[in-house]
Amino acid sequence: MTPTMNLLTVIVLLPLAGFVLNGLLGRRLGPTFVSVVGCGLPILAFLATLEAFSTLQLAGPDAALVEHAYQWAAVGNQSFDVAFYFDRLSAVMTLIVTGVGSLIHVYSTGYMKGDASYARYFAYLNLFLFFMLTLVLGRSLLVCFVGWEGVGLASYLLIGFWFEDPAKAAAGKKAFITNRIGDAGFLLGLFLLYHVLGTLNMDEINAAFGGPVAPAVSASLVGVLLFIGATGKSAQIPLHVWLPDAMAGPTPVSALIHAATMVTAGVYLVARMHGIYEHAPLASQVVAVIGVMTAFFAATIAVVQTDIKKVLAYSTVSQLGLMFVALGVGAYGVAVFHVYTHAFFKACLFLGAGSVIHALGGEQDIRRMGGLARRIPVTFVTFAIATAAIAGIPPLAGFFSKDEILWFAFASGYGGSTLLWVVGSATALMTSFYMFRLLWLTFLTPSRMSHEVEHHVHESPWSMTGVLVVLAFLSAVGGFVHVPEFLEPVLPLATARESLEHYEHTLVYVAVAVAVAGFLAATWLYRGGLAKGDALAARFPRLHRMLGGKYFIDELYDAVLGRPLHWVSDRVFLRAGDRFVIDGTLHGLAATTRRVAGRLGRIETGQLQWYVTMAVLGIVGCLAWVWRHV
Amino acid sequence: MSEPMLLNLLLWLPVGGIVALGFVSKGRDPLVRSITFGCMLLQFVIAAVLYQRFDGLERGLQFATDVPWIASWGVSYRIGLDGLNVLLVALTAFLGPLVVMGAWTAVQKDVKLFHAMVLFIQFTMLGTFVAQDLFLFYVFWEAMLIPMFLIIGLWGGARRVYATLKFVLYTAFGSILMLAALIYLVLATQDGNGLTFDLRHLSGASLPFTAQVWLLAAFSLSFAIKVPMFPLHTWLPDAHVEAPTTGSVILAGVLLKMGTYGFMKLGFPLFPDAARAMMPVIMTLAVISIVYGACLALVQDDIKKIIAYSSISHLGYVMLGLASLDLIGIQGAILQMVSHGLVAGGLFLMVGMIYERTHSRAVADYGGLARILPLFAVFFSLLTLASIGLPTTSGFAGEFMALLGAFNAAWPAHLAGNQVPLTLAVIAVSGVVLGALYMLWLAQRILFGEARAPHTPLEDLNARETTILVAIVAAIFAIGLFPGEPLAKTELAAREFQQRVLGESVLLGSGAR
Amino acid sequence: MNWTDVFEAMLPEHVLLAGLVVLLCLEIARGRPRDGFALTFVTLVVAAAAALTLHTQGYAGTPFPGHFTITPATSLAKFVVIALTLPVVLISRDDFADTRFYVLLLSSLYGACLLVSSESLPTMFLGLEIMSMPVYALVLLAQLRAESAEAALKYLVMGGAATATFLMGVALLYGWSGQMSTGAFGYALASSDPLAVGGVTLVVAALFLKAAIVPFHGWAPDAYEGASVPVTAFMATIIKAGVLFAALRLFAGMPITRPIADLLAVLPLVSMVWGNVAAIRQTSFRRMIAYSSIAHAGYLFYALLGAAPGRDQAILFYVAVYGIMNVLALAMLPRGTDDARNDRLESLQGLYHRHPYAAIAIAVAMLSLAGLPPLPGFVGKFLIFRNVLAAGYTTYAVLGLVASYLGIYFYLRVIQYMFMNATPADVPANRTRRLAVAASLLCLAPALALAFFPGWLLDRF
Amino acid sequence: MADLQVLLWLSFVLFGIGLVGVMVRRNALVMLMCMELMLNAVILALVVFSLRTATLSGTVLVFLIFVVAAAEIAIAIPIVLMLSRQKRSLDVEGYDSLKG
Amino acid sequence: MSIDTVLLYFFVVAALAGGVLMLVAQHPMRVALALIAVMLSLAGVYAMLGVHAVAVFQVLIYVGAVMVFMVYVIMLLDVRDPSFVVRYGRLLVPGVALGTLLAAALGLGMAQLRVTPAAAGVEAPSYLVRPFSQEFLQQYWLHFELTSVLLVAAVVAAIAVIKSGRRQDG
Repeated sequence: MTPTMNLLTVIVLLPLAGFVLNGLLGRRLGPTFVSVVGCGLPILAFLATLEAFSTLQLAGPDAALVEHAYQWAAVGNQSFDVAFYFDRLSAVMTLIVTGVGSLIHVYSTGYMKGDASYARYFAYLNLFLFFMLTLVLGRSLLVCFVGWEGVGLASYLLIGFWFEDPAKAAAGKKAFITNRIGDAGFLLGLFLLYHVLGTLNMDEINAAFGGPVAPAVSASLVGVLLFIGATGKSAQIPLHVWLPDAMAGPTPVSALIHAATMVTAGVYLVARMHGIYEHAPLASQVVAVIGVMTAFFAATIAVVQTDIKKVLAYSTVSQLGLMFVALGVGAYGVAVFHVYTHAFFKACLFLGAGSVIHALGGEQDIRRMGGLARRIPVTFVTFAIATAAIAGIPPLAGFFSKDEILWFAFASGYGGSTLLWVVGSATALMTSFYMFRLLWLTFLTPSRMSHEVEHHVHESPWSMTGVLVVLAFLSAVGGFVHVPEFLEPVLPLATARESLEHYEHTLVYVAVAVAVAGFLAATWLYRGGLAKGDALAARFPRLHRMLGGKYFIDELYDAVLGRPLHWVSDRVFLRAGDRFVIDGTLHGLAATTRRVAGRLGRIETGQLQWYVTMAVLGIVGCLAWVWRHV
Repeated sequence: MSEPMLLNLLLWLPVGGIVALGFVSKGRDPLVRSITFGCMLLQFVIAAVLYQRFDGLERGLQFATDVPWIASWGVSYRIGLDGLNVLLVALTAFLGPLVVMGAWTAVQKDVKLFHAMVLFIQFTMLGTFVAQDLFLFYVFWEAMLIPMFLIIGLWGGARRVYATLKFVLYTAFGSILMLAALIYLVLATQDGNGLTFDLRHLSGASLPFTAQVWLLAAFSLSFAIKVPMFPLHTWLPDAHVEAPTTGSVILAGVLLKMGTYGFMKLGFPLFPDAARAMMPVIMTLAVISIVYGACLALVQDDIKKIIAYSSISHLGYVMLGLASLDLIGIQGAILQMVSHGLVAGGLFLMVGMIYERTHSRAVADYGGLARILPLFAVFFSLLTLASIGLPTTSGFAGEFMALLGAFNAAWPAHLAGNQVPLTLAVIAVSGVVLGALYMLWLAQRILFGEARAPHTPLEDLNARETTILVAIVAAIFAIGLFPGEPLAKTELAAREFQQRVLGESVLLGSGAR
Repeated sequence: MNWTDVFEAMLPEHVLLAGLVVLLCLEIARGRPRDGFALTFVTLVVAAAAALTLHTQGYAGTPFPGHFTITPATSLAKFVVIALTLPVVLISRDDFADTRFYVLLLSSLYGACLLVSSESLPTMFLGLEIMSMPVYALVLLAQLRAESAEAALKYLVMGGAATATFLMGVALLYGWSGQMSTGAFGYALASSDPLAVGGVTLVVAALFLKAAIVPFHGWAPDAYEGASVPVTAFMATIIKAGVLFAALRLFAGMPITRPIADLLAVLPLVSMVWGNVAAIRQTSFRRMIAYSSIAHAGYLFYALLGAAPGRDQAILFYVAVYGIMNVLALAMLPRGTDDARNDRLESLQGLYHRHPYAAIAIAVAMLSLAGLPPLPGFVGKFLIFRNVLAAGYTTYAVLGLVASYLGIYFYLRVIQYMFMNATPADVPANRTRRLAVAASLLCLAPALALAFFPGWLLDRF
Repeated sequence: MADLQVLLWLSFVLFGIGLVGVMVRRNALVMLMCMELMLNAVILALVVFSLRTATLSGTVLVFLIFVVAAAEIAIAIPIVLMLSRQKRSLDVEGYDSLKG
Repeated sequence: MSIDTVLLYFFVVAALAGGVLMLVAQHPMRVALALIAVMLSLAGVYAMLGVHAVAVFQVLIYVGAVMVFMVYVIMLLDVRDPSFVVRYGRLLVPGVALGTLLAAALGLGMAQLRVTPAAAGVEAPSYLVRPFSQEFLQQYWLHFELTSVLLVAAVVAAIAVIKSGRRQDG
């Protein structure tokens, strides 16, 4: 481990400074100041990251930079430290975060131009970066958790950015709460680890599980607990419900937080904690299964969505599912690889979608789009490239990562299975299908736009298109940087079973074929417009309704959790418990006392002779008692 | 000035203030306010100095005074700071000036009496915390009822009389039994040289188990009412809702801590064996309070009620941390006390501010305040986040450590085959979700959505209010980011508490048998 | 026998007697009204001073061996009783024009003093009678309302019954022991001879009657309500004090065993509950005070359960504090022509906004009677229950405390009326009277002193 | 010498009768007289005991009782007269304007 | 059975009868006369027992002073008063029951003890007036004085009552 001159701390603090500046002064000093600060500091952070990265490279493959910022709290001999840890994994993540982050900041200057709360927007965005960096750079799970909750907060704020619309505010709340559920699991896992190991530093935890004497706790339990946290953050079943609603936020936010970075935190966490999962086959199994299920179901939903951003949202969910499949079968590097490629093309797609929405003045329904290819060419081209990339058309970035994931799902010696591969490929097929469907309906098919909308259509400013180009380029060539090998020293790859080695090439072809098939299907169905598609939908109405309704998971949750909770709180706790039983008893006692008081008052009749009688009664009583007990 | 004098000054300053107020002629309210504020401010300064000079590594009392008071029965005026009370004293002194500022324009009726009562209650609360003599403690503890009775009853809302009587009768019932237990305890621990109420002496004594159980039950009743713990909590919502802002702030900010402090300072250390035996009960009640309070907060339509119930839930964490008898848990509990004091106090102040403008506390009357009152919205959301225990706020530090402590205590029990503590801990952790649920829902309903208020235009927070809130928020984040500083002062005391209660029993956490 | 001895020893009594005689002479000479006030006040001050000096000198002696004894403790008790009369006299001035009132007051006080240091049953008997008889007259003296006479009769008949009972008890004791000294009572406590036990029981019952313990309390509410305010104050404090001190003389230091202990535990407990509960619904302030005094009589007799030295301490302290607070409350009441109206609790509504000082004073009194710290009433309560617990009556102590809890409500209700309720429209405007304020100061000063330095009084034992 | 036992019983019976009279007779004056009867019973008891214990103090107390009894009547009668003027009746049961 | 005993028991019975008569007689005057009868017979009893001092004063003070006063008062009150025609209050039954209970309680309490004159050994003091007065003025002169205070108080009280009664009328 090599010391550094607080570089990591600087990286983390730069965006925070941005937040503070924009938050306090932004409104007074105006948009230019805001843009400069808002974009400048993340870019600085990016450069700093590069600097740190180079240092790391010099330090050697499995080296790590560690920075101890300060001691948060100390109890007894145990101390909770705020320390930063920079190895190749965090390096990759940090680069993605700062890099893509900076790009999207730049993009936002164009997208959000003229918005009333421009400064607030950038403040939040910087805040998000700050927390995200804390998350990926934190050495101890505690720091990581701080970032973990922090990004949740930032996403809450950004989803509800346009809070006048109750639906948007509600979406933000939903996201936060759902994440919190995950966080509870995370916390438990954290407590358990701390209780058993007495430390929260991830490297030490990994080491402990790798060590000769296994810790006195079942890795699977810890693994599952942490994974619950991951499902929350990375929108896996059963906690996936928040991500689609999160699209309520401004599109760049969706790109940055809900596609490129935050949602991959779960993946990062599991990869980071690989030391545990390597020794927890059961937990890994769970991860894989959840992942593949999420991937598949999300894809099926995406097939019928008509809101451009919703489609992308579900595709994100499904891609994340694939990443978890990779994690589940021990191909941690590969998962990160997909995080990395996915960051590029999904960001590109979202920003492209943003550009489209921007061009159409807020229209998001692809059924009222079409024929945009000529009107906004740059957006179209970049969008097309990204689509191809996510669909897995070689030699674009998505192809490599996805292919590797499927390969490991099939062949990994650590839980790989044919079933995983089959479902995964099906997902890939659908992905390619709905993405090209999106492409057709948005850009190529004859226009279905209303007149004045069509009139306004215009290409976005360079600040946006430029970013699109860059991202498109990255998503085209990004695949050639082979991340898994690069990460090998810190993230060991599961070995494929020899018996299956020879399938490797076949699978590649299959993968390509799948991608192409999806493309062809989409073309056949949608190049003429909506008609065929609708006809097909009409053929299977119930299936269509089911998919359109996202399997009615939200409704289910509301019926199973939401309403009962309110009912119990209101009827049982409030009315029955507080008001009836507890206060009822007290009021009853009070009333009784008053009644008794009345009785006693009536005994005081005012009759002198009655008083005497009472007294005599007393005397007789006393005498009798005394003489009986003497 | 000698250091014990400093503490005495801190304690008696409010009384001086009251006397001073006595000489203010009728109708000179500004003067009254400034005198009170001056007192509080000075007190805060003194408290700050004391806090700075307090040495966390030194055993026993600091700045202690010990003067015989009623010699014939070993009662003496015995005060001092130790790790357990130093933070609470600081908190009380910190909230003092803010409370007065908060009531600057709100209170227009019987201003003099009002401020006298505020000073009086400040006096009693500080006294309760610094008292190191059981009799003295009880006197302060009980005397606190009088000013609170008047504050709620005179300047409160529509059902104020009901609320204040409920509060006083609830509390008094607890303390009556405590009085009996207290006398019994003192008589039972009487040794050769007569009676004594010295806490050090008392907590050194050891009683037969059954006696301990009875006594602890009596003490606990009184403390649990004050905390309040389920099912003795129903006075709190009424008191909070009907009380004037000041009352609510004092209630939530400091008064409730007296209950938890009581457990920490008296209840458990005096009767360790019984305490260990009763731990499961207390833990269970604590967890019930957490969930119950949260659920009830979920279905309220009065902002103050929501915060009131949230207090029940948050103090559940404190009790959980204490009951865990794990060092981290205890420390967390102490931290959570302070944190809750700041957060709930701040929230009530904010409710007061908005109420002063619109005279409505109904959630339904508000919406989109983030648009109408941006500054208000900022502070309100900050406090909301602190209240749901978001990292970097004090709320997180407290909750995290308290829960960690509970878990530390629960896991060995689980391994030993006793699943109850673990279940409780897990429920408590998931209570975090509920916390977020009701607070965010509240924020969503009043801050977001389309702009709506009983009557517009409303002017945003003025300088005075902003100052108050800045102070509170600053404190919240200071503690959230650097909890190590205060914890260093309390650690020794916390450990002594733990050792005293655990006694010989090695099985950490599984205090139950 | 040594005359100077007699003179010194009974100095307070002599002063009172002298004052009384002078008053009478004045009355006979020329019945100028109001003469009485100043003279009485001086007399009381001198008498109190005399008692105090006797106490501080630690004077002890028996001018009449076997009948009358002085110890520092008795002198202190006398001082308390006499001092308590001072504020009563102050507030009485407006109601009573003639000297007779003062003569009766002084003679009654004289009786109380006799009780305090009586050592033989005849002395005690005479003391009781000298103390109560003038009060029968006092009750209807003011004639502010028609019911006074009725109240007086009730008080008188019950008092007569009490006397008879007491005498019958004395007779039995005498028949058992052949002597008339209070010691006989003490020994009788230990004996199980039917005569002795019967005698003790009857005497205790008589004391209960005089101190209004349930079920002997019938007269108290009516008498208190029917009498005028100062007389109520006098009855509630001095008479009760006298009876309790008499009880102390009788039980002097002897341990109390069952079955007598049962009487002293159960009936007082009952009257605590009864008094505190029945007071809740009262609308007349004095009647409420009567019920509260029934409850307080309960506490006082409870104290007898405790062991000897603490017993005296507790009772003396409690009597002092309780008396001070009662007088304080009654002194500050709004007074005016329409007594029945002023006596309503409603007439207190919004008092704080009319007479803040009066309201605060009454509030202090109420809280102290309720036994809330930091007011001295709490110390008194604490003392009593400490003794009861120390004597091993744990259950009774707890029950007693719970009973005292029941009382808190109606004391608080008074405060609520004064501070939290709005002034009713047609409330009679009445000026604050200087003498009343003086009286209240006379009460507040020692009250505060006792609140902060209870030791001052406690450590005198 | 006669058996004092009987006399003692007599005194108790008279005492009882006196009490009964106070409790049941409506006429205020009769009440007073019954109280006198009670005192007489006490006197009898005292005399008996003073014979039993062969001491004089009992009889001395008797004298004090005489005085007290006289005084009591001296105060009681005027009060009763006042009442009878107020209420136009000597009926004790009518004297209940104070109650509750 | 000596003549003394016969007389004694005669007086006892007379006293008892008088007591009962007090309860049943309707007109206060009759009651007064019955009371006088009781007192006189008690005086007789005392005389029989040789306690002459008491016997004498019983007659002088009680019958002579108190009862005369009482009779006088009764005579000047009007007789149409309901309490003259209706004897008993509504508490007749419980009252009687309690009275008997009390007497019984006292009697039974004493049941087992035999009250007898002082044993022969003790020289019984003579209850004649002279020795009695000596005892009184040597041992009890304090009380003698106190009675004067008592009487003064009583007189003043009586006057006060009467005066205030006037004030009320006029």
